[in-house]
Amino acid sequence: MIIQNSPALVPLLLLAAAISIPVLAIRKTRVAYPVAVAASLFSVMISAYNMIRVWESGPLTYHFGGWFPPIGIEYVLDSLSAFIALVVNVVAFVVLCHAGGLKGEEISGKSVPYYSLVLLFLCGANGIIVTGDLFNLYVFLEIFSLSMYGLIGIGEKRAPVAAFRYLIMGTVGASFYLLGLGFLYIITGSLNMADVRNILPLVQGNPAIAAALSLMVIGMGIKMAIFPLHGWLPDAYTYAPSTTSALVAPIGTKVAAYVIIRILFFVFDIKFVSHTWPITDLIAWLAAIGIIYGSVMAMAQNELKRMLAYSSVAQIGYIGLGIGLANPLGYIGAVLHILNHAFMKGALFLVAANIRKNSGHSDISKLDASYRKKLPWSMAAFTLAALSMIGLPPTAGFFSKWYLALGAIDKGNWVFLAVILISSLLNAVYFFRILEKVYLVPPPAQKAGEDLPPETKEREGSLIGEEKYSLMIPAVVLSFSLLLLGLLNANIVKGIIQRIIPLGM
Amino acid sequence: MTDFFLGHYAYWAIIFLLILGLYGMIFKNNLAKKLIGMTIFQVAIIMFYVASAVKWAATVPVLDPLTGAADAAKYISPLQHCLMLTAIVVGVATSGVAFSLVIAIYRHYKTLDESILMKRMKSS
Amino acid sequence: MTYPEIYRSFIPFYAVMVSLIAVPLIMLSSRHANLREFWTLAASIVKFSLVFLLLPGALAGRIAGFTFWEISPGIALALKADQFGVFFALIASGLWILTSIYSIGYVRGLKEHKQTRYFASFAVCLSATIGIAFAANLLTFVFFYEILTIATYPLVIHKETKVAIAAGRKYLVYTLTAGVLLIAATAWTYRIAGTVDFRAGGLFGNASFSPSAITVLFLLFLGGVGVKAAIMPLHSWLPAAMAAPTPVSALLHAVAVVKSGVFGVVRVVGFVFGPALMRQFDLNILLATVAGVTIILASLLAFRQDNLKHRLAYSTVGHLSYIVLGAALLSPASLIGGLLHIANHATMKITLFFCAGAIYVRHHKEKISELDGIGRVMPWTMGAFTVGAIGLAGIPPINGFVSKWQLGLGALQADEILPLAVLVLSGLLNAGYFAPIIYRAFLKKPAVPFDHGEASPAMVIPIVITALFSLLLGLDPDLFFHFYRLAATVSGSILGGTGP
Amino acid sequence: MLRYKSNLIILMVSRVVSPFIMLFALYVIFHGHYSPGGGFQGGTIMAASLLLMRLAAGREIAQLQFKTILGTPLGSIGVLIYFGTGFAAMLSGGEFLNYSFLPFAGFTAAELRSLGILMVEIGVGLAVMAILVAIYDDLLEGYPHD
Amino acid sequence: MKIINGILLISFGALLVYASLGLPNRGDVDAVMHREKSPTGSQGASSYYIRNADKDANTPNMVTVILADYRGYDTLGEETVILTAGLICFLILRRKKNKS
Repeated sequence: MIIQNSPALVPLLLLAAAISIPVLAIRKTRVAYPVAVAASLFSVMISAYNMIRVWESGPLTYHFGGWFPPIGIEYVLDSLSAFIALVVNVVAFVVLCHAGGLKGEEISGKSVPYYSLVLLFLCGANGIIVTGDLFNLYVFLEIFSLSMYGLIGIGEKRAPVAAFRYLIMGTVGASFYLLGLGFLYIITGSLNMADVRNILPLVQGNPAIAAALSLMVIGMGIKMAIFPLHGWLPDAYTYAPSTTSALVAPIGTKVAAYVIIRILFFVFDIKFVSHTWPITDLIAWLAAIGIIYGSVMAMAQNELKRMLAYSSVAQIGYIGLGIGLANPLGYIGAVLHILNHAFMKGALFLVAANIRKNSGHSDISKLDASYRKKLPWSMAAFTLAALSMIGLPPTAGFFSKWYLALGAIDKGNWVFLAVILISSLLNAVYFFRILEKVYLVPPPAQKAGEDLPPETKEREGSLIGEEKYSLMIPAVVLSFSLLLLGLLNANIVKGIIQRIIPLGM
Repeated sequence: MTDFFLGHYAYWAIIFLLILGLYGMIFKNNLAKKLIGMTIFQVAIIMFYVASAVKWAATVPVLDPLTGAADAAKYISPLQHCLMLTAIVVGVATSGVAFSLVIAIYRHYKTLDESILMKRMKSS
Repeated sequence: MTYPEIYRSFIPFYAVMVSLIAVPLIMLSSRHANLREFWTLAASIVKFSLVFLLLPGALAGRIAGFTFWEISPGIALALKADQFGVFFALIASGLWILTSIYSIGYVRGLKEHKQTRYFASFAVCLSATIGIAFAANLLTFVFFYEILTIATYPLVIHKETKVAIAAGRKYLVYTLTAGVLLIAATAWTYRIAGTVDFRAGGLFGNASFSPSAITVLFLLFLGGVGVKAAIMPLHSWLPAAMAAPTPVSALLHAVAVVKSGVFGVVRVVGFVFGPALMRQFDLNILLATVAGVTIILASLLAFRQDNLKHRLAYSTVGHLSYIVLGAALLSPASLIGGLLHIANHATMKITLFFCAGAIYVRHHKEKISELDGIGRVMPWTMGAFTVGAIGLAGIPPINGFVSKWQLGLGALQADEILPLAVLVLSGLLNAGYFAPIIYRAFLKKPAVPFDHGEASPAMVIPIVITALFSLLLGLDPDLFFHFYRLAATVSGSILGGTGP
Repeated sequence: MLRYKSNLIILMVSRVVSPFIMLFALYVIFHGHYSPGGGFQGGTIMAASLLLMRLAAGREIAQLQFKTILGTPLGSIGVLIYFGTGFAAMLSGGEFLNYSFLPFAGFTAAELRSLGILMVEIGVGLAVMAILVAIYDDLLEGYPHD
Repeated sequence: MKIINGILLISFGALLVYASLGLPNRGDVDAVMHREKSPTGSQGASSYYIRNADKDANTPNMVTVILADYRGYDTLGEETVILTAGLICFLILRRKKNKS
């Protein structure tokens, strides 16, 4: 009977868990983590169930309070939103499992609000993904972003500054969205996505509509960190606690990307956004610049998490490029890359977390073969994820690039094709730089030949190795599932993504 | 023309506020001033919504037994007000978080001026 | 033209998988050297016999095909053991057996480190090579091509010295770039032709393009496969990769990597573009010019090398372009010659590298100038070396002569004189840069008498066998494996005729 | 910043005024159905009365009135009330937040909805009050006056 | 940098002014958002609220009804927002008594 409400259950479940943690934890604070993991596990199950329901019986809708749109708030589960929700929940669950192994060192005994915020973060993400109401999207966007600021701000000494910068930019983004929504509402008189989509063609040619579109897209672009608006991202990812960055990097920006897809292709219609007010071209070009910029910056970094952050900028560029191509193949590439990048970045950041946990730093110049000896599995995971980032078959990363390349060719734009290909070479450069160190550079002691210098000795000692399965397994699971995603991608594309190619593409 | 002006001058005033807030956020060096700019920005948006809810010769959206609910034109549109209640609380929450972050920054670096802050972050 | 019937069979799949399955076994048994090398040998022998099973069918025109599943809408990951594939797979897997026996002797002789990683990557390389041989469409080809790239990297940097790492970087830069170009070309082909399945005589059917577009596409393909085929100016990774252990160089040069490159070239020329298109847009002339220039330049450069392996490397660069030239001439005999040269060059060059390795293991000599009189202490080795050398120079009765003869014939069939001149000239050059080695080895007196004799039997036996192969194949190219018939069928199917 | 110094007048006045503010806050909450007002407005006013005592009497005394520790749990309880109302409707067969399904006998659907609105407003008021006070306390954490 | 920001600021203002030209006059009763029916004939939300709030929830204050009933889920959401804010302040600012 409750299961009838399954479209709404995931956000509600996460919300309930989040708000019950502080109450449960009055007595003992240890309950926070198990509750969080359990809630996340259930959310995975439910979203999988939703996915199956959508698969069998088309899109589902859910009307809160029994009020039908446009009166009330509506949840819409089509195969796109169900799919993205499933991805987000799965990644989040794996990362949370990993968080147990870290023993909350970086959050200094504040596990109660921390895990509560993590659940709120997920709740916001799920709410954004499944909602069919533009203002409800804004509300959950705020839950999502606020908890993200908090999760980042608790990190090391510099973290509050990064979080503050993110907060300023993020608030501007959300406010832009709200402003655009205001224009949209004044013009169409409705907040429901489907309703707005139907009304818009009848009120064409109104300058306010173009402005509303631009404002919403710019706002979401800030959240998505598409090229010129990415300023907040590197610091935020670098200084945040390991769990946070492993959680925010795969999920945070992807949700915003999903929202942009929704707005561009499912609220406004493709003709408007690509011809009448060609904002998709703008997105595509910016994304193309961002890909190159992010890759080049990533090469210049000497800190693992920071490097991954910049490579995120580049990878988000792929998604933006796929969106900007505005043709079916590009769209497939974008959605597929949301999935693949979530898994890749998740795995990479988890490995970075393991390195930090083991040696207290994640400084690329200090990496050497001793890490491979101590963390063989993590490094295997890192290698596989790196190959996938470079885009070598049969890993998943190859296929998102494959579809993007096809899309670029369809559009007849050789610059984009060149960008996609060059960037994968740049990825190769900065990932093999690390792989060489980890696999080939002997530790300083062995290099010198005489006995260990003291600091090396203590570092060797501090490398606790991988007796902790909770640290090793999640990374391995994520990265090895990349092979599976790669080999089975055709099923995903045909079974899920192609079912809901936006109209008019 | 005058109709148009009378029907839009409020929007233009609000746009001015928006630009003011954004200016504060972009150009001010002091984090607290940035926050002030942010608040101005959000309030301007709230005013934008509420301003759009007006109907001439209409009353507040509380049912008046004498007027009755038959004619929608008698009451100004309640939806924007409801939305803005939400937006206000969101704004409060955001500024609360922002101030907590500012305080955390101040605890670490003993300054709120961005240029000095950058120096101290580099040095540390 | 008539398409040969395709029957579904798991054998190609097994042939690819065998060595992949061997990898975990090798890794698990890393503690016990013997067990580990047993796995390697077993895998190589099984693989070879599986490929051999496919030979009769291929000769009879019955082609084994195996389709995994759709990997991208409209494109399946598929294997197809057509004649050309079987031809290449036979060479690769057959020589793998010898190479692995040899490398066992080699790594033990030098007490190499990380032998497990070595044998494991070796096995992966071979799977990828067989996959390339049997790939039924471009995407599958790209798959195994990239896997081969990555799997070869650990072998190139095996010594983990500065030089080796630098060489590894160079190798990666070149090959990854190539892979990217190949992906682009594949995607573009898919958008133009709507299919990427290899088809003898070209897969474009009657799709229409502008000359500039197809030239660019061809250049993309050439960049993709040309790097591994070491066409100048894309060759310079190959001499650098000499930093690797000798069996690896042998594998790189004779068996897997570069041969995958030329194999790819022939695939592209014969099975993607097809002779008609090539001629229509003068692509064959382009290709032939590149090949001819490469042949001459490489032979000239070989003179300047004092390091034996480097001289061999440049001679490889030259001889690979023989095959490219054969493909470019697009006449029946030239195609046959080119294909045969894949096999012949493999046997000869692997002999030479084995010899170089044996000398290095036994006497730690790498420079040609140090080889005075070594023929007296290593008669078998240097004898085999002589066989390979005169073969490469194209002197009968070694098999190098056969392929070169066919190539010359093909040049005449295509009534082009220039290629013939190139062939003759390069033959002379080959003789020129191999003669001094043999002369030093046998006729000169050693400055200091050598303190060791012949290398270990695990190394000498393969050397002798390969040399013998070169000889026998020279006497009768159709011996054992019907290379000639296979090649004839392939060229027939490409050119649409029945072949000579 | 100037250190806190006990000031009798301020203390007396605020002690007198604070309960009335609280009362007004309750009025605003419960009269939200019939006049401008409701959970947020009432909650903020209630928070104002508590903050007045904090300002006037200093934190450690005001702790007797409302403990800082209570802030987050009480806020969660407020949200839980809201959530529970919606969830009760869901359990008794309606959609989430469909108050007309609330399990109370003897009301018409409209009355049930009105009732549900009331419960919700109470939850909102509680949460807003608790959280605002908690935020205030946290912002003043570790300042010289306590 | 400052110049670029200034230009962005100006363009932002220009965009908004441009957009505002498309807005209906304030107070105009038959602006789309105030109509009974939207152009597609679907129910106009705001007018529906005005006319049915009291009927549906016998509560005269329409804003309250929308806030807590029609769009109650939003309200739940932003109550969660403020709870989040509280948690964040706790997370970032509050110090463990035993530590400092």
